[in-house]
Amino acid sequence: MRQVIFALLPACAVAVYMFGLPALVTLVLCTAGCIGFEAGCQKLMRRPVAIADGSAALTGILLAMNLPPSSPWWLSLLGAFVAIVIAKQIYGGLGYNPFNPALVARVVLLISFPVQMTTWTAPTPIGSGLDAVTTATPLGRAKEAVMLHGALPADLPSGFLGSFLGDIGGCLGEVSVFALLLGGLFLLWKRVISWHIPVSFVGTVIVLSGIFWLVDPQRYPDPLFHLVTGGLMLGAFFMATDMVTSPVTTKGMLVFGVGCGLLTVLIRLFGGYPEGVSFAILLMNAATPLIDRYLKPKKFGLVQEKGGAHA
Amino acid sequence: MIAAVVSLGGIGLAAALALGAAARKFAVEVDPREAAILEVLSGANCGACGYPGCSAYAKAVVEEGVSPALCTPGGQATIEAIAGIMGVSAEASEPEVAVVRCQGDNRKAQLKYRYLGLVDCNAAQRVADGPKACPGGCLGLGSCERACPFGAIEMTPDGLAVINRELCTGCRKCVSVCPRNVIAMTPRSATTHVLCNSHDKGAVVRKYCQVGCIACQICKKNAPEAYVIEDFLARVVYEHHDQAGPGVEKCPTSCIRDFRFGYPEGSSFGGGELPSEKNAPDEGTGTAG
Amino acid sequence: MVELVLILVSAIFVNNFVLARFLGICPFLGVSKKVDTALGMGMAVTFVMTVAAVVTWFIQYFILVPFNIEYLQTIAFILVIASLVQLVEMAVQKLSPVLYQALGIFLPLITTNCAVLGLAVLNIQKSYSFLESVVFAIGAALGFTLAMVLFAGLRERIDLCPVPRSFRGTAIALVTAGLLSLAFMGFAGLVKG
Amino acid sequence: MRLKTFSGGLHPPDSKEFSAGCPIEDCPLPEELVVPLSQHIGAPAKPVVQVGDRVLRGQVIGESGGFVSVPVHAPTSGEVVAVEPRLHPSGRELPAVVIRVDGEDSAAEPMSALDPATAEPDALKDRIREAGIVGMGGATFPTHVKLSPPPEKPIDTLILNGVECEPFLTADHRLMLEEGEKILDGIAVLQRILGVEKTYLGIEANKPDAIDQMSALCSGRNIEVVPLEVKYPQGAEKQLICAITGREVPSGGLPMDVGVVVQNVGTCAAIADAVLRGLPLVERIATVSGDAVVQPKNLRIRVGMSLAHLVEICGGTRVEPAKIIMGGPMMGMAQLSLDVPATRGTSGLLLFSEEKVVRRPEGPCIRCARCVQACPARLLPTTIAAYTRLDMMDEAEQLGALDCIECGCCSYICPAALPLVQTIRHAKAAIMARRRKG
Repeated sequence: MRQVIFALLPACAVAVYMFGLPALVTLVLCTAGCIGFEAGCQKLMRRPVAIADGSAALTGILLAMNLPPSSPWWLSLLGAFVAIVIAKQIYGGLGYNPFNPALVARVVLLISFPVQMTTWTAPTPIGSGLDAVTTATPLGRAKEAVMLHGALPADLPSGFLGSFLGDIGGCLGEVSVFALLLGGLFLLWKRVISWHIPVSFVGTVIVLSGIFWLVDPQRYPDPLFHLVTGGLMLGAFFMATDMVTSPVTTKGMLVFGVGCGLLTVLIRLFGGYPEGVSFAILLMNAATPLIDRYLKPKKFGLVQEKGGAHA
Repeated sequence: MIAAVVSLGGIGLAAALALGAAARKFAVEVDPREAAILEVLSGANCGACGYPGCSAYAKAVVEEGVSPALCTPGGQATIEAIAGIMGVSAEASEPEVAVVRCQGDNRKAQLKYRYLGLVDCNAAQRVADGPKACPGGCLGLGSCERACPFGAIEMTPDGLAVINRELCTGCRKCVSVCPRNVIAMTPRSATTHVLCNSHDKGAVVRKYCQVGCIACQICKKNAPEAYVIEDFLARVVYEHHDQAGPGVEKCPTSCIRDFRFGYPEGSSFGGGELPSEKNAPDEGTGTAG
Repeated sequence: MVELVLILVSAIFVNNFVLARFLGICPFLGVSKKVDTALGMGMAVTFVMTVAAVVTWFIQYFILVPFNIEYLQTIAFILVIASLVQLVEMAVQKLSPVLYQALGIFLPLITTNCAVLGLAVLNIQKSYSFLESVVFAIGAALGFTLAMVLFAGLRERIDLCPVPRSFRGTAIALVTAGLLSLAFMGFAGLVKG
Repeated sequence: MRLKTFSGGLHPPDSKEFSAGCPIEDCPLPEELVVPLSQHIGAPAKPVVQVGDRVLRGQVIGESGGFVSVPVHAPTSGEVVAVEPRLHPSGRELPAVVIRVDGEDSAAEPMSALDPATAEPDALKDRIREAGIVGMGGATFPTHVKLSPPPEKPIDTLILNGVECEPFLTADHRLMLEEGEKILDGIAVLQRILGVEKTYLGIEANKPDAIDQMSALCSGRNIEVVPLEVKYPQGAEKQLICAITGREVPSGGLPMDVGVVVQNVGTCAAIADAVLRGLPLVERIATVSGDAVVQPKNLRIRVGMSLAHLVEICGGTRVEPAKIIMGGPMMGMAQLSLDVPATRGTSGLLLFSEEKVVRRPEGPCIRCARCVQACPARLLPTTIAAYTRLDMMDEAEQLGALDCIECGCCSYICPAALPLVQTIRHAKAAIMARRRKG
């Protein structure tokens, strides 16, 4: 848990640098809210208070990562309530929640408060002297343009490096792919997460979006655009890999990742929402028990090896 | 109007014909008595009868002529009802209640070792015959509590199972789940029991338990009809349980207890009289320590 | 052809009968404790839905419309569906007594299942052709089965959770159903229809 | 070259350096021996001596109680002072013969020596049974039973288990270094009995000296020494077969189902003694180690020596031992006290101080799947345990609880310190009990 929080720090730092005080407030509110609700629930249920395990804090940070930087205070707290109380504690607490708490909170907020959840501020790095202005995310603009005109807008950010390092509008955790990747690699290196889910997730997105792009580049953005925009990196490395809500077997993890990638691209390209990562992960969370059920490892002794010619 | 009547009637007729044909093709024989018996059974599916669930028992009664008296939780009323449905006479049976024959919780009885592992008596018993030094004592890990379909068993904070005599239906689930055979079925009318299950000699028992039966014969001397001592353990002769009183007071280790005067200490059923018991004596209604 | 595929996909995912239209909640909550029974129920419903769509389509266009008695639609449809369900019940009881036991009271309840009736009525409302009706029925049934099985998997997992006492049973099932429905919101707008 | 191995498993620190360099020492005789009559899986032996009898080393004191049973012999000469239940390594009080040692160690007339090249296989098997030989890796399954496969299951491969994958233990390692010839003699007997085409000797790669030694000895003898990857539980029978031959013993089956018999190298040495020299099994090599022991050693011990005596020979304890384990740390049995006799299956005695015994508080399972990855039987330990905890044995059985080999990888690796293998062991026992009930 601690290591995951640690891996998220660079992304947090970039977000605070880009969006300034509001981002910091959102981060703090979400984290404190989650920890507070967790402690309150455990007190109420007369179970040992286990906020020291860091899981509530992690949920809080992930939730903040999924909110726009200018979120009003009540949005953050409501999100924290949904994440901890509804998505986690009433299932019995850590280890038992079937859905990723932070994502449940994000989706609940997105559906309930679409305006607040899609009011983005353009990044204004601290010290740049710029005023905060509202802007749209690249994914949002792409979706809108395709809906209205049937083609991508001409001025879609093509500067890969910029969006890679973090100067596009969006949620806290959608800003800097680079910082997230850094954290993700750290987790892989420390073996906190295994490669199966991130690789199959991102891989599927690249392949599928690549196919669509080749078919009609006017209408469908290129794979690189998919990679560096939206919450793909955050989702692939930090949300989909949540062990509680993903399958336990390697085969299952691969299926899970592929499913996430597939749904992400479908929702991004054809769905009503511009961003599909959170829905994709939630849907695969729902499928996790079935994946575990049908993709169990073959028990030792159930495979007849070539050498065993003895009937 | 006519069209409506005719067309709907036609649809109905066609459906009825199809259903009639199907009923003949897919006919399944069900004895109506089976359903009737299922109706009078409690539906707890406790398995006291030895069959997997009430419906299996109902089937066995009808098809195999199994005794109608196997549903102990239902009591006499159920037995008579089943017997009525089957048209046989019901033999009377004295209702039973389960008793945990041990008072040696973790404060009063010694442990051989510290058990770390699955919280389950059967699992603990497999590790060097259980952590309790006494070979017959309650392990206190609550397997019976979880097995009881009626919520009649609670574990005291010091790890002792105590049975609520009012909730207990005599289904014997706890008896079959207990690895040490600590729980015994006793006639409901008998309230005096020897709460010890150790067949060790008195000196050995004293070493590991403060409230174990040491086979000192004092109860038998005071109420010769009501007690027997077998294999270093006293036992109440339930035919003469009404004479067991003197033994309770004289027992030097307080391992004989009359449940009218309270439950083993630490249980929340403790204290007070059981309303179902008649003729409770006037004296001594406090919680016995 | 594309039209048919869209109808199918839409019925399975986008306008899932259970999770988006909130039809057929009764068996959804009642028979979803185990994946196997959920699957069995899904199959039974698939069969009933498909046959019901065919029969009601014929009744609508060959009896109700020609005789100008569309106002009898509901009664006529319920009549047909009820008989169909009876038929399925008898068949299941004979062919798979285990499934019959597991489905219990919920099997006859398909009779008054709003999912089946809803399907028949929607078919007429959307003035689907015969083929479209059948495809829509299959899609709706598959969507129903999908929702049932997903939900049953989740419930099997929740069985292992130390859910607070006051939330055990139906309460936690309803919360889970809500969250599942929330996830299915992601499909919104995927296919217009 | 990539070393052969199986899938799953893990790498606990092998901790063999404490005793790997210590040559085998003969353990002096104590004043009293407590010889349990149940030192093997199967029916216990029946005592044939009475209090007051004088016995000689190698004399039968307990007769075998059935086919899956072996006789028990007096480990030294002395007087029988009691035949009564005594504390057994299993934690129960089981019948044992107590012998007051006279110190002369005079031997009974040995059985006639047999020539493995000419003797009938059945005569060799009878000798192995009479000598009381059991699997000495720790399982203590009577060896003659393992060597008597039904005719419809032909055996084409013999595997010698010199893996010793349990941390701390070095008894088999020392045996291979010091008494390799004896092992070869035993192999010859086994080859004669089974008539196998192929013989392998599996050794973990962390014992390069033993691999060299045995390779040199085995050259030109139709025995292939196979170095194996250092991974626990490499020495588990089914995993070893899989690593060496690629065959998987079917679920619920035995090695003979894939035409293989596995024998421990210690058993092999005991067979050589029994057949070539007519000596019954009364002694074995055991490692005494752990941080609470002053001087870890490899001892040649007699059956029935109390664990306290072994510890004394190793210089006693540095600190009060907090945990006493007979066998290896992964699969061995924790002991109630040191007043327990060593048996034929005592491959080691480990004493750990309080600070070495890690007792972490149990946490919730967060489905990290480490147990799933580590499980050599490819099961889902945490799911089986979750069902077991709720007494849902049907589900546990469906998930293959009975295929668990109880290696303990899951409990070892679990970051939440859940007693997984303990729980699954309970599930296995409960499922078996229910099956017996019908």
